[in-house]
Amino acid sequence: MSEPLLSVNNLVIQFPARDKDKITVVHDVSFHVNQGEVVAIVGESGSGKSMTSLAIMGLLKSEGEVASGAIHFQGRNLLALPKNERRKINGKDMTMIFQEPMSSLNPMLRIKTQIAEALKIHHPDISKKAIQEKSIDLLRQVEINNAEAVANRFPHQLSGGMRQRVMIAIAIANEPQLLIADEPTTALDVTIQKQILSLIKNLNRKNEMGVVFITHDLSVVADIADRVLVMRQGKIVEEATVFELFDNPQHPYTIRLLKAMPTLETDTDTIDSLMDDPAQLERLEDGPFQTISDTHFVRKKAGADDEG
Amino acid sequence: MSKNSPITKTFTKIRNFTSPLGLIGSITVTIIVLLAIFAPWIVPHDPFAIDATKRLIPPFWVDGGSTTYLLGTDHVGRDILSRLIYGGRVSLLVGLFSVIISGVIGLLLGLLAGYLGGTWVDHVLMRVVDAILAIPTLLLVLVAIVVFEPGLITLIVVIGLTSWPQYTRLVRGEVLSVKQREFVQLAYTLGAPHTYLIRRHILPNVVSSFIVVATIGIASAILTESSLSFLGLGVQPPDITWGGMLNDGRNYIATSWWIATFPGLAITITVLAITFVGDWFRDVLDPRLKQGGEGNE
Amino acid sequence: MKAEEHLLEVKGLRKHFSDQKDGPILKAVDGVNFHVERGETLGIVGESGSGKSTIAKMIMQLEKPTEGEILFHGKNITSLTNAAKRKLQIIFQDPYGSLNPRMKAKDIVTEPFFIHEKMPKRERYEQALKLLQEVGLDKEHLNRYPHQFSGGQRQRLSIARAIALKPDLIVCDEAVSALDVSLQAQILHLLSSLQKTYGIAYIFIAHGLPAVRLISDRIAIMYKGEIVETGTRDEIFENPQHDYTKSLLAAVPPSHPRLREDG
Amino acid sequence: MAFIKRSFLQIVPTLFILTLIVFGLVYVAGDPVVSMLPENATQEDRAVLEEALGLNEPFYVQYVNYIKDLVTGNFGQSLQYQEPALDLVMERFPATLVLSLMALGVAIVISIPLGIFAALKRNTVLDFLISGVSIVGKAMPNYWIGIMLILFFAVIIPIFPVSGAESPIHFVLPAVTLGVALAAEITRLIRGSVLEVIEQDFVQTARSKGQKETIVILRHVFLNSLIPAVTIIGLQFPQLIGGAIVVETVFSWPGVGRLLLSSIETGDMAVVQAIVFIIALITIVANLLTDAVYRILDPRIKYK
Repeated sequence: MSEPLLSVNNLVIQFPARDKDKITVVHDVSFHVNQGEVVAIVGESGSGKSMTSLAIMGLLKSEGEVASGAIHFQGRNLLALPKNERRKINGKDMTMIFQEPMSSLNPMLRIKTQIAEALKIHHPDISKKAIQEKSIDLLRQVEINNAEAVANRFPHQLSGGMRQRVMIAIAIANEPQLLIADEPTTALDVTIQKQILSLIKNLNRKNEMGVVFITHDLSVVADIADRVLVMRQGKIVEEATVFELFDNPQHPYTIRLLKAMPTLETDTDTIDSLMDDPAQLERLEDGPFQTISDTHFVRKKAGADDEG
Repeated sequence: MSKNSPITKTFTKIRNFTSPLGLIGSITVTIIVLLAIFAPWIVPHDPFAIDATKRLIPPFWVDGGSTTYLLGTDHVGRDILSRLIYGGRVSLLVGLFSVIISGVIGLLLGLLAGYLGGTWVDHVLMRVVDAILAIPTLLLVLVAIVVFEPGLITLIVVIGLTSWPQYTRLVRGEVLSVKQREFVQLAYTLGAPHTYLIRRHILPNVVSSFIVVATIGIASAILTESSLSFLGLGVQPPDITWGGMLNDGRNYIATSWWIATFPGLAITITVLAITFVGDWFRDVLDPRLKQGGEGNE
Repeated sequence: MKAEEHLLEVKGLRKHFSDQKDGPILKAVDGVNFHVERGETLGIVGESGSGKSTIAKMIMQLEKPTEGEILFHGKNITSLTNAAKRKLQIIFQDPYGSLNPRMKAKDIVTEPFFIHEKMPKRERYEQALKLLQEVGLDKEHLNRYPHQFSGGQRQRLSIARAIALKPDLIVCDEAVSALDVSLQAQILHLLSSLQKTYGIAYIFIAHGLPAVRLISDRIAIMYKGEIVETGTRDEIFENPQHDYTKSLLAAVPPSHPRLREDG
Repeated sequence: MAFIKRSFLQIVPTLFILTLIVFGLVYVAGDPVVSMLPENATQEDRAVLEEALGLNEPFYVQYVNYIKDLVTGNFGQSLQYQEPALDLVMERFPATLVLSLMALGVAIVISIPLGIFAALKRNTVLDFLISGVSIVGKAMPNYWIGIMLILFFAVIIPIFPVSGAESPIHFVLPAVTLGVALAAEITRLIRGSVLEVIEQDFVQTARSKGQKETIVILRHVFLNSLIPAVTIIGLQFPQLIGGAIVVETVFSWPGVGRLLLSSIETGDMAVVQAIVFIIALITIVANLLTDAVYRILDPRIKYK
């Protein structure tokens, strides 16, 4: 098998705390993404999924730091690259879109300026005319009809769904190999969510673009992912293909998430059974990984007191 | 010692509530207040005593200085240290009492304007606030001094009556935002009377930022007072003020730098210390920093 | 049918906003009729800007309707006495914003009692404890401030306060939308068990169909200020009539990868 | 157009209240007649003069007359100089305005880079140093700063003149003196707003595009953090002019400050009124300008 597009090995991310001990928010996380593959990272708030994605992009905010581990992208160790080498990868080979389309565009600049910025950084010699044509073309690619008009607007003049499309247009400006999408549809209405998801799916297929899709919503996972990582309290507790995960979930936490997933099929009388003892979950101990199949791994309580 | 012993707990509480600057600030303020209160018993020399033979003696560490007059003497031979200690009295009195006046007015009008936000009462009040804020505080005080004789009481009343608009503006803004919060709306849907809403929900959520700003307001009032005294329009001699001492010293700056330097330092230190205390209040009064953080599910 | 037969009835409700005097008019709610019966749950579903929250505010008299009337127990809500108002409660989306950060849990949940009358300390304590236990909290939580609770616990606190006066109707305005999915399920469960115990009716306002489906007996679909379709749960989910309802249903992501549209 | 209309609607009532305050103070201040008449004047002389000046009219009539005069630019006659008050003030006002604007310039030039720098180096020694200096800068009385600057730069190392306004070098010490407090304020503000903006998603977006950090800061962070700074500059402008009055006395600056003080001492109310009114007017204009700059900077307002 060829080398994966992205591989993350034993990643540990820490934050300094008020006391001298550092808080570890991501524990020993390893996974990979192949070319053209959609890998979803699922977890609830505070599970470390966003931290992981920011670490891959090299965008951890000032205090957070990668304490150990390695991130390889296209065969290069990102953590070992000097800053300006690292920067050349961002926006060109790997890009990111965020949860809040309201705040992820600069409110003071026109849409066209923000798209042009993405183009100019990696093609400093590009002509004005080329930028203009390419920008319009990108907006059309993300299915914006009146592209010329939208290009001249400011972000606050667009709806949430439109802004997220613009974000995607910026992200794909230089035809990246990897797109990291951090809850890109959480802030959107369902009908808009559907459009954005299908847009990402199309781009994934058309451009063979790898996608890391971060979400708390398993039904979105069911819609878009090839493989799934379930994260809880900074650890990956289960890794599987999307079918394996939905057909044969192993970790109690995964099972619980699946059960709690609000869907159109859930038997409405089962609302009572959704109520399990929250304390029970607190007691779950995560053991070492067990292999269920070639593509399915789960951390399960094996012995008594493995993890700290 | 066990982790839960009351002493440890108290100690942790103090530690959590104390920033180094807050501690320095409150200690300094305490010292200044004590010095001002006990000034007649503390001062090494009579601060009013003029002695032509002891003119312009420099501080003790400078050539010609003596340890009798630690910070030297002024142009008529009065002991600078003693005068500094006395000068604090005026500054603190003016600072404290003028803020009590302006704070009470500002808080009440702010509550009124905010609670009646959008009505004509609010509009009229805010236009008045705008108009007063369009005139520099110092200028307003200066003009008012023309009307009333300069003096301690005048200064307190005039500074108090001219500096309330900033509190009104602040409190109004806070009230407007708290009023939008859902817990106020909830109490409203329960038919809570206005007095209840203000007393129980609005005031407690407004008062902490008000206290912070009012504390720092004491510092601004002290600065205004000292400017007026410096211009000769504040508390009149023979009463001692830091601003007045500075005014005495400015003509001797080329030869006797200490006369103007020490009162300025005294003002700066006092204002700084009060500012630190105000900033510290900001942290102490935030309920989110009280008793531990997030709970668990 | 007599008017009293409905617990709550909304007739021809309109709310129009405009920024300036001659500015464009935003029709947030534009001619809405519905009713709620005792002990039932009416789900109101709509996307952002559909006007669903404005309806909640008008029911609670936090906004004045431009037109139309709201009857509670057959009486216009504007004429309700304080005692009657107590039977109508609301739970908001953001549990943090709806709890006074400077009040302790015990004071928050018993606030509905002491707004109008004094309550002995001891009785208040007992009432508070009873309410907290009812929503799955405990004695240790009595003296905590809102920031010391987690998101799910805060929403429990809001629920405890809402049920304090044994209301007939609680408006749940996106009450679970801000919570993680597993917490959503817990809160939904709590709401439905309280309904069974006390026969409370709910108006459950949400933007997501799945959550509404779990708890509602009847569902109204809102779009641009109007109710485009009302029906029992099964009618809406099994046999949707309006195009917008259909597109909402189609937009719900699949519950299993097998059900993907593109296979 | 709507903007102009709205501003107008705000200014008119503000001006109205302003005239009430100024006139009210003068009214309370009492009788200018006493100081206008010779000491041996009789009761009749007094009445005649009061009649001539309209001082025996009720408050509101006097007020209306006052407003009429104001509208025609008549602030009355200075007792001290026997000249129209407005002329006296306008003669000296430019110097005060220049001093204030210079101080504003000094403050902006110093504070913006320092504020950004402190935010970027948050919690380092440099940050503490900058933040510390700015806190102290706000705590020092400006006239004391002036005296200390004179001590250091005119007495100990004589490189700057201590008084007058003849050449650009005369501007240095007064402008710095007056600018320090504002610089301290803006530094703190810029630091805070940069820290806030830098946490926002669009900054991360810029970085995820692969943009150079310096450009991220200048183009995305700085521009957005300027907006609150502009507001505070507008709000602080009256305090700046107020400070100028004191600083002028320290440096014998030929502005409106000394005129004001001498008028206060001699009870020359016409001049005092004219000064207050002009300064308030300037403040209102400054606030309007701030509002306009704000609009130019922030497209969210412009395109509403």
